[in-house]
Amino acid sequence: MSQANELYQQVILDHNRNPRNYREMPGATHVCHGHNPLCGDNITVYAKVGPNDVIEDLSFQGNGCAISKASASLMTTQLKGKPIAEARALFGEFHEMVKGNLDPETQPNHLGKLKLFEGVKEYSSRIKCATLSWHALIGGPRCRESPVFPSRSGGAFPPS
Amino acid sequence: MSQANELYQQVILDHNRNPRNYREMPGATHVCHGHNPLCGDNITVYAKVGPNDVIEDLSFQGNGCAISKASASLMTTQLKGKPIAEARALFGEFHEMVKGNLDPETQPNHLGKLKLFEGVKEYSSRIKCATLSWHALIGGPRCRESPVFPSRSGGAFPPS
Amino acid sequence: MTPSYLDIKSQFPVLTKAPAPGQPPLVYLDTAATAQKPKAVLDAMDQFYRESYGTVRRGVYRLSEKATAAYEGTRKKVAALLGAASEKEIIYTRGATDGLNLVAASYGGSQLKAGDEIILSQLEHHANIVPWQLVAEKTGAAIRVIPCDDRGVLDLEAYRALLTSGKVKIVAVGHVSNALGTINPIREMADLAHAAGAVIVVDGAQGISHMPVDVRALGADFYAFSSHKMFGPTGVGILYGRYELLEKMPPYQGGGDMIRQVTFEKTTYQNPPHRFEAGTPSIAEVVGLGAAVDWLQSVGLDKIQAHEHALLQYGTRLLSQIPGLTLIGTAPEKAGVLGFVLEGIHPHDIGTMLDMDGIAIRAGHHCAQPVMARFNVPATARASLGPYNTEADLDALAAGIRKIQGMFK
Amino acid sequence: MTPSYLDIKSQFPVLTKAPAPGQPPLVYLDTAATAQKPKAVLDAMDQFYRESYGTVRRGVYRLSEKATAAYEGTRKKVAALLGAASEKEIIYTRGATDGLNLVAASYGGSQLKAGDEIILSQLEHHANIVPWQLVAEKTGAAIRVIPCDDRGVLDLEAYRALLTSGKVKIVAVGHVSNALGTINPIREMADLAHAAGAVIVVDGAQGISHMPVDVRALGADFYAFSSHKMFGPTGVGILYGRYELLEKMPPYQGGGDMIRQVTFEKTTYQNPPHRFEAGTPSIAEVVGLGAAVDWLQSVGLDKIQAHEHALLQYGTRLLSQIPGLTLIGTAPEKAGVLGFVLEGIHPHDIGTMLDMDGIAIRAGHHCAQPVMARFNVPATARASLGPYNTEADLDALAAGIRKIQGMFK
Ligand SMILES: Cc1ncc(COP(=O)(O)O)c(C=O)c1O
Ligand SMILES: Cc1ncc(COP(=O)(O)O)c(C=O)c1O
Repeated sequence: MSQANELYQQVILDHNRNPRNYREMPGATHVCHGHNPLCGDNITVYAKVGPNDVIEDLSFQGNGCAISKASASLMTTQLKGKPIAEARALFGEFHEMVKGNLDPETQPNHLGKLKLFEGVKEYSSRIKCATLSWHALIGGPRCRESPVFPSRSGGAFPPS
Repeated sequence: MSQANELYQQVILDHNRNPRNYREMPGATHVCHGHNPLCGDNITVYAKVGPNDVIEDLSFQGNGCAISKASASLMTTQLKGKPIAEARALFGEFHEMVKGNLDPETQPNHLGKLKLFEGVKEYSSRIKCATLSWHALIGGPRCRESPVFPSRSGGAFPPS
Repeated sequence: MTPSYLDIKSQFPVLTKAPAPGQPPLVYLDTAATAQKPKAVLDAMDQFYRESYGTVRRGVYRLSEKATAAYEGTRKKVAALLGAASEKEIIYTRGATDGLNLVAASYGGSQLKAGDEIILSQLEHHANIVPWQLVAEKTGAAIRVIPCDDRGVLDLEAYRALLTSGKVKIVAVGHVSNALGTINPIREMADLAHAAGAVIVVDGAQGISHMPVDVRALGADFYAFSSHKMFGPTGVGILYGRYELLEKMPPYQGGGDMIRQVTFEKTTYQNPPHRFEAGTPSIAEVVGLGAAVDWLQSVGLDKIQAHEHALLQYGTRLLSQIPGLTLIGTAPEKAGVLGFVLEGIHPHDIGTMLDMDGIAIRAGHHCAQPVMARFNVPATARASLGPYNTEADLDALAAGIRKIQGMFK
Repeated sequence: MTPSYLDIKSQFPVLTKAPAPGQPPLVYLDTAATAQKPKAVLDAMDQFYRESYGTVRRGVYRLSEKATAAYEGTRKKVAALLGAASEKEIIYTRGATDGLNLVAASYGGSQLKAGDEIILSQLEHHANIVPWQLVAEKTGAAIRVIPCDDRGVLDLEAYRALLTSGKVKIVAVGHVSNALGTINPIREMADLAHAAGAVIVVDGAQGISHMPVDVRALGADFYAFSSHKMFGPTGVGILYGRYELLEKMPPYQGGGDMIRQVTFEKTTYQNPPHRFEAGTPSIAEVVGLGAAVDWLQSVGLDKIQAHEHALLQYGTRLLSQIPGLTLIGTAPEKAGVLGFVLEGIHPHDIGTMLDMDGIAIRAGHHCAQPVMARFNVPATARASLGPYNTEADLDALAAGIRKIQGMFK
């Protein structure tokens, strides 16, 4: 069974079926909409950030494929309670993994359950699905106007 | 030796060196300029047509490659004294031969010395050289504005 | 197989090569995106490059003459395939998109003025929308759209009504919808367009290799398509245009081979088709396209049409029996396209999961976002047929879909 | 062969195949028109078509993923070859002509206004003249021309003078003249253009595969070339553009893959490079181009340059010894182009007669009619060099010329 075959595992299918933290958040300090016109994925991410830059609450709502929904769901469970800086770092690792540049088995990382998405690297067109909610939160081309936490990457070329 | 190798024979080289009827014609009834911008060939054909549509005199002047010059020279020697209708028919045969559609060895024709140009069919880009003076005389795309004897082919598409 | 089916898969190297160890064999159901190539086409191109490659229309040596003969030969073959009046009506382009941009910019750009109207249909591919938007913006022309019904059939009454404005100069419509499979009634639409004083531009990208096409019988003023969807190579396509219209069109791109004479003060241009072919063309690709036309003619477009029609009926039956599956695109006149959605499963997941079983379909908006909007879906899954497909391919598709449904339950 | 020469002819099938019975072997001296292809390039394309052909950027299946990876991989290779800052500065086109038309229409069309000036040079190929004439006509901009001297060297004083008008927005100039071989001082010309507030567009068609090219070291804002002249397939080319400039340019063609979102009311576009790549691209050709870049890198552009330079010197010596032969194009900085005329013999006759001895050169105006006008010749004969040529090829050329002179005597 190839890695790709492992992509649609029970955990991912379960998060798709029963997404965690799937709700609006009335008192959110940040709200961002992520949209992938290529496949019509639409996701809104809500965050409540505390005084010392800690993500006190994180939720999402929207439509999308199983990959984008499960990824959003797992993102909320993994980042809640973490400082923004740590969220940013984790996204960096996640992004490198799905692009095929970080092998979670052999290279040090803090990905934990997020390793489930490694199979995405076989399908470059699905990377956008897996990172849609993350880009909405952290910033990037999928949510260039108003990410929750603007990307610091900057530079001459938009990150992709 | 291939047919192409036979193209530059002494007769052609001789007509290039010493073109026949190479002169202006003060009393010409028809004058037409033929120009091939692709190679810069420039030829002016002069004709004096008598009362019963007979070509009483025919001459040319201009610059061009050996093929276009020899062809013009041979054209003048072959057509002088002939009725226009016959000139037209001969051009038809000549044109088909250089396009490779008429085999002068096996198909009936009146080409005579003009057979020397058969090798042109191997070089489609040279067809225009071989037919430049003829088009000036008889009409065709190389001299669409003012051929001596306008082409009757007409139709939806310019002849080529 | 029953007599209505062809048996030609073996001619296609990609479809018959042994899969990598541990991988399932390939079931290719994405011909509407791009067609696989028969060996005859690949051999023709490879041999051309290895034995007689040279530039065309410029050389005075025989290598170039040979290349030119092969290159111009394709023009005649394509003219014959389309029933064009002359090979001078055949313009080599980069593909359907390039051809449609050429017509929009050159014909549209020179003929349209502010207040004029362009009619498109709801079913169009972006390639037959965006070029018209660009020229509409430049000229001040307006775009009007023919709606379609729930099956994906164009509303001809609405079309007639749009034509009564008296301002319509161009109707641009697809022969076959790539997202739904609908075959549009081009002849009837052309007659109506002509009666209203408009020309009709047909996007033939999905028409040409799936049925016999006669541009004059269709009444098409322009007909654009890509080689890569008709079993030829990428990098080349054809724009057919009625000579009378081509003759009055200004050049599209400038460069070598499309000029008569260049000075810095004034440049004059060739007649069509060369006026529209600037620069060194896609020489080897045109040679490959010629081989593809030969191949199509040898198989027979009527046979291909019958084969794909039989498969379409078979596949429609199979898919209709799957609970939770909705076919998108159910026009009575339909080519080999099976668009569908599954309840509760996103089309992209269907595409990726079918791929794990070796089944290549396409999922997405198929460059036809207005169609997605019309059917109120973000995307569809689409299996599309070619002459090399078999009933077994569709059986695999149906089995794959059921397996996915099981996993998602 | 001496150490400055390469020995790679054996890698080129066309150049090594046995001639037909009774025919002389091929001596190919027309690389400036189009280059022959090494086996590595042909194999890469053929294998791609036979094993992993699929559409790119659209599929959700692995065949398409593989194709996309190969396709996008070439972009990185080309960026590295050119020293571009990012592969996002690399746009796939149909060729140099297409790329120059793209810049002229999109950058020129959006940035030029009436009264602005475009500077070209007397040495330009029609592909770097006509697109500017078309956009000048549309925008009301004027074209100014840098003259050259009797050797074919551009007059930089005249260039400086032209720049003082304060109205120059664009300088468009060839890297290497295809008719004369002159290598233009791009770095210096770019600095002058930039100081005057203009951008510089470089026609790199004859530059790219004959010498190392670093677009940033050259100061080129745009650099356009064709795959077929750099040992890759026909049907594809590259336009390099500085990202900052690309970003502000409007789309050139409309269609699939260049859009972000399409509705009939409003369409939004992708970022560069995709904004400029409408429709299914030249997929297999891009794969072939990638193989050509690999091949060039493996041979080494410095070695190719040295090889061709040594051959140029050898050939110049040989031809200079032929009475009645005049070299056209004698710039001190010169690439492997030997343009000449023979007293009393038309270039077209030279071309055809040399072909009878198997020697392929080009005769004509080389799509550079203004150069012909400058040197007051209707046409020239041109032998042009590639890395596969040898001293023996030039010996054959010289012998062929002497033979013709004998026949014409
Ligand atoms: C200097 C120069 N510019 C532009 C071109 C045009 O290249 P292409 O015909 O491949 O578009 C050529 C080749 O013909 C050339 O030599
Ligand atoms: C209906 C239709 N029109 C136009 C196109 C564009 O063709 P290409 O991308 O080959 O230019 C396509 C294919 O994508 C299509 O299906």
